[in-house]
Amino acid sequence: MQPVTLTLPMITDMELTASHTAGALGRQIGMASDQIDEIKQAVVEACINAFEHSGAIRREVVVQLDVLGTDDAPEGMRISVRDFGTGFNLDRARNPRGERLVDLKRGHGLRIIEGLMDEIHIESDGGGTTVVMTKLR
Amino acid sequence: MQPVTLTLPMITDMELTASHTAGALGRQIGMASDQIDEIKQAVVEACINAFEHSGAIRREVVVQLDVLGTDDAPEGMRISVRDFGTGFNLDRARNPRGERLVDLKRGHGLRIIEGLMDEIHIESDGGGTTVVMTKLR
Amino acid sequence: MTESLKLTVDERDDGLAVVYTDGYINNQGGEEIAATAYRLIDAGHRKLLLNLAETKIVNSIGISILIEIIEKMLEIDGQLSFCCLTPTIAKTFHIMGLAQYAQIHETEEEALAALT
Amino acid sequence: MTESLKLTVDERDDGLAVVYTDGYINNQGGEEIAATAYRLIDAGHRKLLLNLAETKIVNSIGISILIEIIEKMLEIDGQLSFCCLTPTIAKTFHIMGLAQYAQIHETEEEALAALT
Ligand SMILES: Nc1ncnc2c1ncn2[C@@H]1O[C@H](COP(=O)(O)OP(=O)(O)O)[C@@H](O)[C@H]1O
Ligand SMILES: Nc1ncnc2c1ncn2[C@@H]1O[C@H](COP(=O)(O)OP(=O)(O)O)[C@@H](O)[C@H]1O
Repeated sequence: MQPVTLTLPMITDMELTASHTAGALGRQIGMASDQIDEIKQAVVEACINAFEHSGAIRREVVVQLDVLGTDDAPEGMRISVRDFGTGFNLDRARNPRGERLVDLKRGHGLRIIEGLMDEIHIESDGGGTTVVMTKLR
Repeated sequence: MQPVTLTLPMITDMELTASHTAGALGRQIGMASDQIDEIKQAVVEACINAFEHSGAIRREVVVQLDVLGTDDAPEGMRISVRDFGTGFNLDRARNPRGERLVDLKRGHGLRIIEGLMDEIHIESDGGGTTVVMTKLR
Repeated sequence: MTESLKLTVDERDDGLAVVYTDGYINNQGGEEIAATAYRLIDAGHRKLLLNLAETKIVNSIGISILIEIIEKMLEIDGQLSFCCLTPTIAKTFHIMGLAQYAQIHETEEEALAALT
Repeated sequence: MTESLKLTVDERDDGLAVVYTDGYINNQGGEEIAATAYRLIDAGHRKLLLNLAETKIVNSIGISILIEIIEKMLEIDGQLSFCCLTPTIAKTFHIMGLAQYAQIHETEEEALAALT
């Protein structure tokens, strides 16, 4: 299957467009519905991170969805979410947070993606950030 | 606002991705909810026409959504749905249908789009079909 | 999404049944409604009401399948009515010419009053 | 889509109220739930149950706002519980550390039994 590419403005609900698309693709390749829900949730988090944190002047993200394996034997899905922001320092972002309730309020997006997907890979520099997430069937 | 571009495979539910995206864009520019619903319905019809009738080997559509007017004073939305199929003869497609109930079963997509949108423009040749639909606020 | 259509059936007295749809009526959704309608017809129902309150979007392929149910109903001297359409779905039904062959009511009460 | 969140409130005896969510809990949805919770607290309720059965997706910003309700509840010696989460939302709550501060139950009965 050809890759699906979405160029989406950073506006309310656009993360759902990306998420729904991932869901439809997951159903198409016969993924289990819990797996599909996990992908949908991870895509939402990756998009809102870009919307919230990228600091991008170019207010859009490019989401690409690829089916891994062949059309006859799909093995999973890879999704990348790219923004054109200022990037960030991964090590700082991953610093352990405090354990008080008030500390729980932010710093979740990346951990949710890690927890729900099989693999996450991030590239970030002054030209922007790309989060690549993979889930196998 | 930059145009939104979706490159979508012709698979189940992908018309909803396009439709949801149009809905989110319509909300963003403050269109009335009935107008948004009409756009969403028209987009579904344009997509399934491409899925069903295009005869395309390249099984994808490119949907582009543009806000008309300026960001501060949006005037409406223009949506184009492009396929890479064999095209069709517009005059034949528009032939009046019979009035028996059994005749009502097909031949609705374009009329629904015409009925729900303010403007529809179709270009079709051997390289494919592009349906351009406009709705003003 | 397909996030499939959910159907709930309420079989009432006098051969009347109400079918509630929840979700997108596409090809597959239309087939599911048709299968349910034929099952109800086989069970002796002659008056069907489709309540579309929880359906926000349809497509013309799905609705074409509903036209087949109307045909079947005309054949057996039964009746299929619709209620609780969104304004856009109501417009779509009118554009498709459905309004000539099936009653479309705003509310369920209105539809039931007309059916019984 | 936002296709906004719908909330239904069921105020019961003993200072207990159940809030049913239907739809996406994003920023705005979280704010709406918080506003409803604070209104219920002002009305004297000290036990709140959030039933998320009809919520299929959330985002971490929306859920962060729910954490503020938990804080408020701890302050006033009240209790906020959750029930009927999809497996993915349950996982997300655990990843976010919510499970330490709020009870999460599979069914509404179970949650009510634990609250009363
Ligand atoms: N796309 C991005 N562009 C720039 N910075 C980002 C991006 N995604 C995450 N970050 C940085 O990493 C931090 C941690 O992100 P995350 O785990 O998602 O937590 P949060 O809940 O704060 O969004 C953010 O606070 C931000 O500084
Ligand atoms: N994207 C397309 N590519 C090729 N042919 C098309 C396309 N869209 C419409 N057509 C042709 O126009 C006819 C009328 O289309 P439409 O009004 O949508 O009715 P239908 O309900 O049959 O889809 C179709 O039967 C088909 O022959």
